[in-house]
Amino acid sequence: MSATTVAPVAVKKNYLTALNEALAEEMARNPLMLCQGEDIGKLGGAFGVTEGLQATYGDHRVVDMPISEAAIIGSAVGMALNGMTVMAEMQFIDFISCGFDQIVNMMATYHYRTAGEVHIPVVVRGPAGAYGGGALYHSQMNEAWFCNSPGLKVVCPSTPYDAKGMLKAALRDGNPVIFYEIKELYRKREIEEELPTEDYIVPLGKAAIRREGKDITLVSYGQNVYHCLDAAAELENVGVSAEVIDLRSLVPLDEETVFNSIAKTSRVIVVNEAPMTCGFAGELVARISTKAFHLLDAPPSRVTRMDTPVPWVKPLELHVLPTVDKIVAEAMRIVKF
Amino acid sequence: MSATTVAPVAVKKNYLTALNEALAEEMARNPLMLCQGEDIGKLGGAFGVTEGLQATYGDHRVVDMPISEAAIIGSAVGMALNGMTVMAEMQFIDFISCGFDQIVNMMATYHYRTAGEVHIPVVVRGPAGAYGGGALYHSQMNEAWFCNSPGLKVVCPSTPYDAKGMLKAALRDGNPVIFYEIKELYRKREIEEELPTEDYIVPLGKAAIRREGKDITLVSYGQNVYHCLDAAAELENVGVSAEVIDLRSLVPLDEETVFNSIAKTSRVIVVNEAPMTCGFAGELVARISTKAFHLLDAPPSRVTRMDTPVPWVKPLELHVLPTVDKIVAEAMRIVKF
Amino acid sequence: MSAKSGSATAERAEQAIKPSQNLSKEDCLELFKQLYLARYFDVRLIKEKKRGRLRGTLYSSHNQEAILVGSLFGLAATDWISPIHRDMPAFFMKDFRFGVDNPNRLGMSIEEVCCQVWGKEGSPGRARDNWSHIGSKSKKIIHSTSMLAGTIPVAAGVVYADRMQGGNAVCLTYNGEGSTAQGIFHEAINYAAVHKLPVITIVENNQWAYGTPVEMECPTPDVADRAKGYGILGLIADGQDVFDVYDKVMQAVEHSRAGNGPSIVECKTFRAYGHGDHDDDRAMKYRPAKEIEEGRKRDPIAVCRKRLIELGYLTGADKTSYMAEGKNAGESSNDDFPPEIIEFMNKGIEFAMNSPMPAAEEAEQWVFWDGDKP
Amino acid sequence: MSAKSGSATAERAEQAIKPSQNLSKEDCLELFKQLYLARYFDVRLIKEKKRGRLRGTLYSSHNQEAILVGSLFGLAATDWISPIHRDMPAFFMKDFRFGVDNPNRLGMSIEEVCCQVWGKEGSPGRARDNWSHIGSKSKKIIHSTSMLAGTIPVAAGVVYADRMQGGNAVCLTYNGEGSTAQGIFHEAINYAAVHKLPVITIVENNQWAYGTPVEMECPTPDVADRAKGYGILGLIADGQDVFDVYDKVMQAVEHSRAGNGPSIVECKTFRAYGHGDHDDDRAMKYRPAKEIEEGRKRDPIAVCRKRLIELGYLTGADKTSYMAEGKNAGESSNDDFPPEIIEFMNKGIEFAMNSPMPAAEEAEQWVFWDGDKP
Ligand SMILES: Cc1ncc(C[n+]2csc(CCOP(=O)(O)OP(=O)(O)O)c2C)c(N)n1
Ligand SMILES: Cc1ncc(C[n+]2csc(CCOP(=O)(O)OP(=O)(O)O)c2C)c(N)n1
Ligand SMILES: [Mg+2]
Ligand SMILES: [Mg+2]
Repeated sequence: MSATTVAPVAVKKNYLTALNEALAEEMARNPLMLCQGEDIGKLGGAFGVTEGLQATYGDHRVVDMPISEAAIIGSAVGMALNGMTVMAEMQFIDFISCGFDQIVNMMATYHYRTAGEVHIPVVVRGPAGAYGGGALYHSQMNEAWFCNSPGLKVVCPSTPYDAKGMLKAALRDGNPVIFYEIKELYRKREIEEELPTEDYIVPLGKAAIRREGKDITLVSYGQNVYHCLDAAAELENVGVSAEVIDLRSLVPLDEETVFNSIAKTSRVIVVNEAPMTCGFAGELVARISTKAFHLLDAPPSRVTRMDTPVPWVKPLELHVLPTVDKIVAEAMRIVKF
Repeated sequence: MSATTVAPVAVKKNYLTALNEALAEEMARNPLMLCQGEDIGKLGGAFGVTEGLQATYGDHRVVDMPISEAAIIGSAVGMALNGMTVMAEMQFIDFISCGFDQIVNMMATYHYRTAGEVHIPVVVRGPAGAYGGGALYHSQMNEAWFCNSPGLKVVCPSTPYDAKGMLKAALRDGNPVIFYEIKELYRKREIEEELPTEDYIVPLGKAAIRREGKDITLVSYGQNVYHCLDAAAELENVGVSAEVIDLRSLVPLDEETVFNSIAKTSRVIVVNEAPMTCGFAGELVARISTKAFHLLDAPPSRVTRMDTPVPWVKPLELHVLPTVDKIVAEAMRIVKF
Repeated sequence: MSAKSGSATAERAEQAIKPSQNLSKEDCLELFKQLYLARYFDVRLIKEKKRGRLRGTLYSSHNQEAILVGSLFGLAATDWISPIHRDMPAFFMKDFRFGVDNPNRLGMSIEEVCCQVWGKEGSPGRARDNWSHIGSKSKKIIHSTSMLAGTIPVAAGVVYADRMQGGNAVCLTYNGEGSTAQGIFHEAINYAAVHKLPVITIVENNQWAYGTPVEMECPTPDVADRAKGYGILGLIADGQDVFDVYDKVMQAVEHSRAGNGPSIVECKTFRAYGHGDHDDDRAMKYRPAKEIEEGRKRDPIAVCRKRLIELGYLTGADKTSYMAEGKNAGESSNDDFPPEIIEFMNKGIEFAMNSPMPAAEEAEQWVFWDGDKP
Repeated sequence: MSAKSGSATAERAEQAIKPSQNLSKEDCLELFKQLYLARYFDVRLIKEKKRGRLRGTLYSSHNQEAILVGSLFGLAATDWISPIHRDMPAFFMKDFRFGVDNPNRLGMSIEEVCCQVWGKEGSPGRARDNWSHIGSKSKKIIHSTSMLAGTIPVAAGVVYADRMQGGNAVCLTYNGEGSTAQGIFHEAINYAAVHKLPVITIVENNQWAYGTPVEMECPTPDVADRAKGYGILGLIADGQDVFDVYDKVMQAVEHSRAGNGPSIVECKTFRAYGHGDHDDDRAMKYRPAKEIEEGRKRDPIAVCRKRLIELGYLTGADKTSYMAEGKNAGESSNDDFPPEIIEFMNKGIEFAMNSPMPAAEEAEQWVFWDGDKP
């Protein structure tokens, strides 16, 4: 080690590391914060999001839970009721169905039921999303269930910067947050980026414009943001300028950014990988149609998963999911409308 | 008793009796049908929908289950797998959250996962809906969760005739059906009607036009159909002719009837009592906007529950729910658009 | 070791098992009066409902009062409780003593509870949810949803957090025997057992879950047998005997507080009416009249009275004043209860009736917290 | 009663407890060979995965084969099973006998199972879901989801329906010890116990649930203790000893088939690798190397061999041929397995590799049933 000061080499970090840093920093910042989940201790979680936390903060603050999603969530609510902040990990977001009642009926409503006496700083987070061959039970995006359950914030970052900043914001929010992490992005090299060394948060409820454009707006979140960006690149080749918005947060929703974009483009496609019927894409289409009808020069559109489960083998999986090709084709249809 | 033949007195039946008859007739028709739920035997269920069934069909076919919603649903799936047809009652539809995983992951997907080898004739039914002071946990309309879970049919009758015909259709459908009964309609005198003496079904997936009109289309289901009809009556007084459509079935959805109506009226409001965000009203608005945009002369609209739980005391409850006044006001806004 | 010290040890052991033997005369009479209070609350609400002044469903705690009174009596003020639908009196009886006007006491006032029952603004939850779904963070009462057994994991989390913050609180959760069939019962108790959390689950075994008898809910002879599956302490109390409930709950509380993990205390009792007041007539369909009659015989007030007479704490006219026992709400009159209890209740009801309803617009509020971020 | 008949009774009781004592030499050698088959299937798939020819995760059943082989051997063809992630060999070993080419047998062919593993059209589920999630109504194998313990209620429903239709089938459900913490485990077994349904839950206690040790999942010394909470039969088997597994499972099956309700058979074993093949390296983080070494010592093939030698069923060169025991996949070669097993497996793999993938458009199909209405 030399005493000479050298310019630090810029270190790019992946989405997974960003999440891990968020947890480590919040645990350090808030002695009443606790993490619990299955295999999150010594193992550091199925994907390593909690890597190293137990070694630093002990097994009372980083707790390996029995395979009991409902108890993981319900006890987190109890801890929150008694002054703590809790990160509750679902090993895969698909398993949230096993703790469903505790989320929608116990956790989501606690603040409301008590007319504000109690608030519940619990973040339920877990790996989500398809495209990785996870099949029916390791691929879900089931965010619509929770968007339809008042009292929950629902968010989904798509970049390392947002992953860290939004997880920190969620842990400080004071409301229960369902935090969708995109497991296919965890270690994706192409999206690694430098992260600020100082503390920062990304406020929940603010969308980001990922690419500016003037002919059509593509709105998305999670993995599909990258599909939209790729589609935008292809569309550029045929002279169509697409704006790409990353919602980041579904509840609360940044309608303003979306409407401003449509004011410019007059055309919109919402893209997400959840089943179509009663999914969030439909919700956004409904918001746009009811509130920004006058801005539209063509019908609003959506590209979503078909109303099927996510099948296993690749050709089947891709057949039901949004792809760059499908987005491009739909954009061309809408632009020519 | 006289031997003289007298014209039989027309007997009007309520929604509850209609359901009870449907179950009794299907149990008689299908020796491999079974009913299970909490307190459905001697008691006949919390509301009496299964009244008398155990006395007729025995406690092996009409089974009082432990308070275990997940086991009620999961075992029904097992019975279906092994050749039976099952009616599984949720004492209130709100408690379906406790059996959620078995519905969305086990039952809904069974046919898909087995590439068609297995189908699951299970009807999960229960009392639903607000307006009765049931508060957060005895008022829910949580149909959107299931509409977003491919493989489930989701229906909600609003009349005695439909209640009977659709429950019979559901029990014969061969697919899992989530059957929403409106408990405020169970004993509502105003809607009692004569039922056919012969066997009949009302096919799932067909909407009904409850009132013809030409200026605006009000689409709804369940209790809100009556709110729409009342609103239509009020609107008539001010010279607005409203068509009222009762969807009856959400999955599958009768888009044609809706679109045909809008072709006539060019204006539409979707009304339902579920929370707005990611609710079915939004889904239908999205379908209309994406597929029938050209038919619209005004933005499509929705009147739904606010994004809150259902509070207990009457003024609060009505404040968050659709009411006749709110529908009329919104219709006037849209008509003048 | 002398014979004497040996017998002293045995005596101590005996005392440890029956803490009620150490209760003073005053305490015993307090318990007796608390039984009246719990009973009167219920009787009075039934009457108020019959007069049509109340909405919502009353799940009567009639005949089950010894469970609430006996289990709450020995708690520390800093302990938590989690009552459910049949436990309305618990909300104001937590940390309660007659005549002691402790401004710091950790229980609700009767005024608050009546405001809840009447759906008024003064309810701790501003009447957003009904009847037994109130609670209070500051008073350490967990708010239930309707979903049975759903508060047990919350209770476990509460005491976990308490322990983390240096506390030594226990939490009593109340559940019917039918509710023990829920999956969450298992998950929560299993978790609590693994982490040795001081959650005491009081099972109020009143033989019926709505219209379903206990043997259709639970496969073992005693519901307390469920404890064996977790290797935790399981006790059975005579739910009609406030002293036995007190003893068994105290034993469980001490066991759990000492770091030995959760416990289950089954209190055998008997449901006096239908499941809820809407079910009183229909209950005859599934429950033989004779069974009801039989059950009525061991009224907790009568059982307690008998014991107090044996102890010599009730003598003379006191022995027979206020004969509330064995009477259902219709048969009871105010003469069956001590005047101060009637007055206590009157005050609560009057307050509630004079309170405003919450404003309709409140319904939009408190979906999300918007307070100072920590 | 004479002393003789008394001792005969005792002998019968002993036999009832150890049905394996009645197994013929042929049966015993069959069991031995089946252990090789289960082992080879796993070893071979690990190699195929390492070669990159497979997608999805393999949850190795290495070292746990005696549980599958021993529990399946005594079932009637009409019985149901419900295997989960670590039980891949069960799919083709149900109702299996070497050399018996029974066209009506109620198990899958190795071809079908390999098609599933390779994601091909010939999979019973046309490769819509992965690995262990296959099943077959006609072959009486329940299809699992990923949600642990989620098939137990389905199993209960299946046997309920069987009983209603005049059958006498039992259902074996397989679960890891960690999975017993799920709420649905409780709801399903409680329901089965109330209705005395013949569901036998085999708990494969391999000491670890992914990265969590059994004592963090289950508070009792034995997982079989969970049976006590339901008053049902709970047995413990040496999961390394195919004969002991056979005995205990047969005892449970007979008990359950006779109408005594569900049972739990805990088979104590030890996980040979990481949780899944993705976890092999990471597993060293939470599991001491010594523990693994220790666990390897009682390889089920070795335990079985020893017993067969004692019985005199293996002699001479047979005693030491095919030394698969104690070797992990990397250490094993085809020389460690009987040639007919290798051939059996080769046939399956070859079939799978030559099978087409399902067409992409199939993904839209079978969301809803559209067949003849009943
Ligand atoms: C999860 C769930 N399922 C069903 C119900 C409907 N329900 C309310 S009370 C009750 C019976 C409860 O019986 P028990 O637990 O014995 O309590 P008791 O009413 O006898 O005190 C039922 C089935 C519910 N509230 N929650
Ligand atoms: C409900 C649910 N939660 C979490 C998981 C993730 N998961 C898959 S296997 C596993 C460990 C299972 O351990 P155990 O039951 O002991 O079985 P083993 O793998 O050891 O055979 C976990 C946590 C899951 N599949 N389902
Ligand atoms: Mg009860
Ligand atoms: Mg295990």
